[in-house]
Amino acid sequence: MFKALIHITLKESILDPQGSAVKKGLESLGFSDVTDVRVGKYLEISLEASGKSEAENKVLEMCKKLLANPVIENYEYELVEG
Amino acid sequence: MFKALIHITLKESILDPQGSAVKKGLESLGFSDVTDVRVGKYLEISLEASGKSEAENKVLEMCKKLLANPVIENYEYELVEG
Amino acid sequence: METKIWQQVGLTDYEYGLITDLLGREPNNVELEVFGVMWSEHCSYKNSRPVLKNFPTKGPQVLQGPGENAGVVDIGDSLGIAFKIESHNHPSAVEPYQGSATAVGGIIRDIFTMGARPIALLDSLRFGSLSSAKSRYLFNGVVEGIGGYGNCIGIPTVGGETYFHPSYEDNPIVNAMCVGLVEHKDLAKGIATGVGNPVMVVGAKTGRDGIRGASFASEELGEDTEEKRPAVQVGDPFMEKLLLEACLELIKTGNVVGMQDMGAAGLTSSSCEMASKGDSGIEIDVALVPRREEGMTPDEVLISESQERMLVVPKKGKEDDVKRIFDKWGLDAVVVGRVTDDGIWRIKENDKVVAEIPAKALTEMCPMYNREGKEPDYIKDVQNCNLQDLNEPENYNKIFIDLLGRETIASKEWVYEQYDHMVGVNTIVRPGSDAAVVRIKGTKKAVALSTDCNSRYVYLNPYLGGKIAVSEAARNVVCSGAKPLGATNCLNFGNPEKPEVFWQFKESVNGMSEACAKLDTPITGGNVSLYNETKGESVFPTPVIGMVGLLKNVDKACTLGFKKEGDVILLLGE
Amino acid sequence: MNFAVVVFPGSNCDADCFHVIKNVLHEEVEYVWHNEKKLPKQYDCIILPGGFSYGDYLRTGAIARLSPIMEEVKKFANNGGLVLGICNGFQILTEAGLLPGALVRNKNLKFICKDSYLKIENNKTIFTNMYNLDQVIKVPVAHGEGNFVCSEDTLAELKKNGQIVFKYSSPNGEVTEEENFNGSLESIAGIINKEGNILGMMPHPERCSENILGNDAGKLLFASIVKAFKGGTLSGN
Ligand SMILES: Nc1ncnc2c1ncn2[C@@H]1O[C@H](COP(=O)(O)OP(=O)(O)O)[C@@H](O)[C@H]1O
Repeated sequence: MFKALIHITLKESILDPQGSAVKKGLESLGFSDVTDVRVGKYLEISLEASGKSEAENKVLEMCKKLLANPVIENYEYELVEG
Repeated sequence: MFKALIHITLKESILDPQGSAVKKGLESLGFSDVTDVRVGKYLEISLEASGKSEAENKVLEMCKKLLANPVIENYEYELVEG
Repeated sequence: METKIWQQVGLTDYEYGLITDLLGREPNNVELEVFGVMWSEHCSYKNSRPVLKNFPTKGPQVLQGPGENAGVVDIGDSLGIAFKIESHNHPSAVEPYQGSATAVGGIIRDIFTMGARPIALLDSLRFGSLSSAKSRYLFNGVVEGIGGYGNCIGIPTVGGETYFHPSYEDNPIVNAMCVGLVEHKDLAKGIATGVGNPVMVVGAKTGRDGIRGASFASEELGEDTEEKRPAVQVGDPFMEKLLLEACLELIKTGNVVGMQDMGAAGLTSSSCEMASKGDSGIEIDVALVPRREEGMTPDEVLISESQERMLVVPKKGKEDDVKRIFDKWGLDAVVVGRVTDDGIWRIKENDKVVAEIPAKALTEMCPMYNREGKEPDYIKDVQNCNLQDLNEPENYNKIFIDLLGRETIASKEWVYEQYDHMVGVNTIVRPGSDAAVVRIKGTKKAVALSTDCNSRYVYLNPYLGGKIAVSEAARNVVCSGAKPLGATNCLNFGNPEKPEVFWQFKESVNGMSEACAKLDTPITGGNVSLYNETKGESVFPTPVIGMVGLLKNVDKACTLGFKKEGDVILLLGE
Repeated sequence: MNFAVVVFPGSNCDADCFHVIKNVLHEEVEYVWHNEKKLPKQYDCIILPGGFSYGDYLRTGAIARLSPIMEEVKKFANNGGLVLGICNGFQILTEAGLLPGALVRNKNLKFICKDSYLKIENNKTIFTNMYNLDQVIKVPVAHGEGNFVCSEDTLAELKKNGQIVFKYSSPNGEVTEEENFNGSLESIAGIINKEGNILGMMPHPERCSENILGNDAGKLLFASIVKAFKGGTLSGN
C-alpha cells in the first residue's frame, strides 16, 4: 500500500482569483503583512502497487491524464509507504 | 519573509464527494488499484514577520479565523523561511 | 525552410509589404506583433467581411447595427435590447472550464459596455459523440464553466442548444450570447474623441494571460497545439460583477465619451479601434497600466488578454469622479493616456516611444480577401441520395423511442439545471420550451430569446441550411408569443483558405441573409470563428443564429406543453 | 414594516428580494452596503440575500462574514432582531456562527437549479406561520453548496427544539434520500435558531412570490414575517 500526497497549483502567470480573495479577507482581519496567497488543491490517493517505482509511474500518469491540466496547472507529488 | 504551506482537509466524518468522483474518474481510466481518494485545499501564504514564532502565531490565527471551518475541516501547516 | 519574422506572427509576405508601405519603414518588433494580432482573422475579419456585407442590417427597430460591441433594437418606452453572440471554441478545446467561462465573461462585457444591464444569457454548444471520453470531458467542463461564470455573476442562462456529432470531437463549438436592457439615453459607444480627454484602464490588473490568443483563434488546432497553446485566461466572475456595477454606475453619470471591452488583443485592439472609430489619435503609456506580474514587456502589456478590464474615455476633468466610483467597488481606475488629434496610435513606455502607427492602419486598412469558393465533392453525393431507397422501418414505435434516446434529441435538463436560469425573477418561460421569455420589470413587456442552428442541414445544403437556421429561431420566438425583432449570429466554420469551406461559408451567409430579409429580422452584429479544424478536417458548418423578439403583453407568453384535455390540436403550415 | 437587504460584493439576489418586499408585499425596504459600520436606521428585519459574496472563494460565506456590516447584523440578531438568510445568506449565517452547521458541496458536485419541494416541519415560527404543518410547497433552488452538515449533538439539539423548519420532499411530502438532491443531513433545507428570530434556508422564496412566475408559494413566507410583526406577536422576543 502506498499513499501519494499530491499538490496541484496554478502556474505562475495564471490568475488566481481565489488567492486574491483570501488575501483580501486576511487583510480585513488585520493581517496586513501578507504579501501573497496562492490557492491550490491537495489530494491524498491510496493505491496498491507491487513496489515504489510502479506506484510512482502510476501516480505520474494519474497526474498527467486526469488530475492536472498542464495548460494552467503544475503538479508535484510525494509517495509514502504503508 | 516566511512562507506558510497550509493543508486543509475534510474531517473524517464528512463525506468527500469530490474524492469519490476523482476515484471513479481514475477507475474509468484503468487505475483499478486506487483504494481511496481525499481532496483538500492547499494554500501558500507569504508573509512578513519579525521571527519564526511570530509568523507561527499569525498563521495559526489565520487558520482559526478564516482558512478552515472547524465544523467540517482540519488544518495543518508548515513554515519555511525565505 | 526558413520562416521570416512576420510569418511567426501570422502575416504573409504580401501583408508585410503593405505594412512597410503604410509606415514608410520597417515595423519594429512591437509594431510587428501588434499588426500580427490586429490583422488576424479574429480581429480583422479579412476573409469574412466581404461576405458579411450581404446581411440585411437596417430597419426602423435597429438602434445600433453592426460595428459596435453589440447591436441594439428598440422595444419602445425609451428602452432598447442590446444583444450579441460570440465564440470561444479553441480555448474551450484545451481548457473547457476556463475557456467557456471566459466566453461568458467576454460577451457580458460586450453588453454592459453599451450601457445595458445584462438580463439573460444563452449558449449554443457542439461536441463529439458522448461515447467518447474526450467529448464527455469537454462537455462536462464546458457546461460547468458556463454555469460557473453566469451563476456567480447573477445573470440567468435562460436557453440554448446542444448538439453532438463526431466532427466536433476535438474542436467543440462554444458560443455564448448575452442580452441586456438599455435606456436610450444611456447608450454608450466604443469611441475615443475630444482631444485631451483622458484614457483610463479600469477593472482587473494586467498579467500575461492569453498572450497571442487572437492568433490562436485564427489557426487550426494541430498535433502540436498542446505546446503552442498560449496561457489560457482564467475568468473571475466576482471581479466582473463589480466591474459591471461600476461601469453602469459610471455611464449613468453622463461623463463617459466612449468605453470598450478589452477582449481579443486586449489593450491594443480596444485603443486603436476606439481611436479609429473616433477619427482620433491616442497616446498611451504602458508603464502606467496596473500589472499583476513583474517584468512585463511593452508588447506583453499591449496584447495581454487578461479578463475583466475595460478602456474608458471620460470627459476631461472627470477622472476623479471615475476613480471614486471604481474605488467604491474596490477596482483600479488609472489614467494611462489621452486622446490626440493626429490619428496616430502612439504607445510609450515612460518617455520612450515603443510603437507609432496610424490607428486606421491597424483597423480599416487591413487587406480584405475575396476568397474563392468551390462546391465540395460531397455535395453531389448527398444530393443524389434518394430517400425512396431507404427501407421502410418495421416498427415505428421502436424507431421513435430510439430517436428520443439520441443524445442530440434527448432532454437537455442535465445541462440547464446546472445554470441558474431564474436569478433576476424575470424568467417567465424557462429552458425546456421553445424560446425563453424574460419580462421587462416596470413594463407589460417581455422579450423572447432563442439560439438555433441545425448544422447537419447546413452541411447537406449550406444555402438552405442557413435559411433554416434563421427560420427555426424565428419560429421558436413566434411560438412563445413574440414578434421577432432582430438577430445576431456566430459563424463557426473551417479554414476559409480552402475553397470548399469558403463556399459553405458564403452559401450559408447568403441563405441566412435572404431569410433575415424576408422575416424582417436584421442582423445587428455577430462573430466569425474560422479555422475550426483538427488534422485538416473541418467541423460541420455551424452558423448559429441568436434571435430576439418582443411580447407587448407578457401575459400572452406561451409554452410548448399541451395544456388541457379536450383542447383542439391544429397543424399549421405546409 | 422596515426591511433591509444587505448587499455584499457579489450578492446577486439582492434586487430580487428588494423587488418582492417593495412591489409584492408593499413594505418599506432599503439596501445596506456591506461596508457600513453602523446600520443606517432601525430596521425590523434584515435579509441576507443569495449570490456569490466575494466570489464564494475559499468557502461560501467565509469572507462575507468578515464584512464590517456583519458585526452590526450580529448585534441586531442577538437583540432579537429578525434575520432571514436565503441561499448565500444562509451560508453566511452559518459561517458567522449565527446558525449551527455548515453547507458543503452538493453530493453530485454540480450546481442545481430547479424547483424543489419543501415540507413545512415547523409552522410555529415567525417566518412560517401562514403555512400549515406538513404542507408541501414548491420553491426553486439554485446552489452548488447546499448540502447541510452538522455534528450529531447539533442535530439532536435541532430536533429537540423544533429548529428544523423545511425538509426537501417529494411533491406528496415523502422525505426520502431520492428527493434529497443535494445530500443534506436528514434532508434539511432550512433551520431556525433556538430563539426563533434567525432563519436560514437554501431555497429561494423570492423566486416564487408572483403569479406571473407561475408560482407564488414563497410569498407566504414574507407575509408571515409581516403578519407576526404587525400582529404584535413579536413582542417579548
Ligand atoms: N446548452 C443549453 N443551455 C441552455 N438551455 C438549453 C441548452 N440546450 C438546450 N436547452 C434548452 O432545452 C430546450 C430544448 O432544446 P432543443 O432540443 O435544442 O430544442 P428544439 O426543440 O428547439 O430543437 C430549449 O428550451 C433550450 O433552451
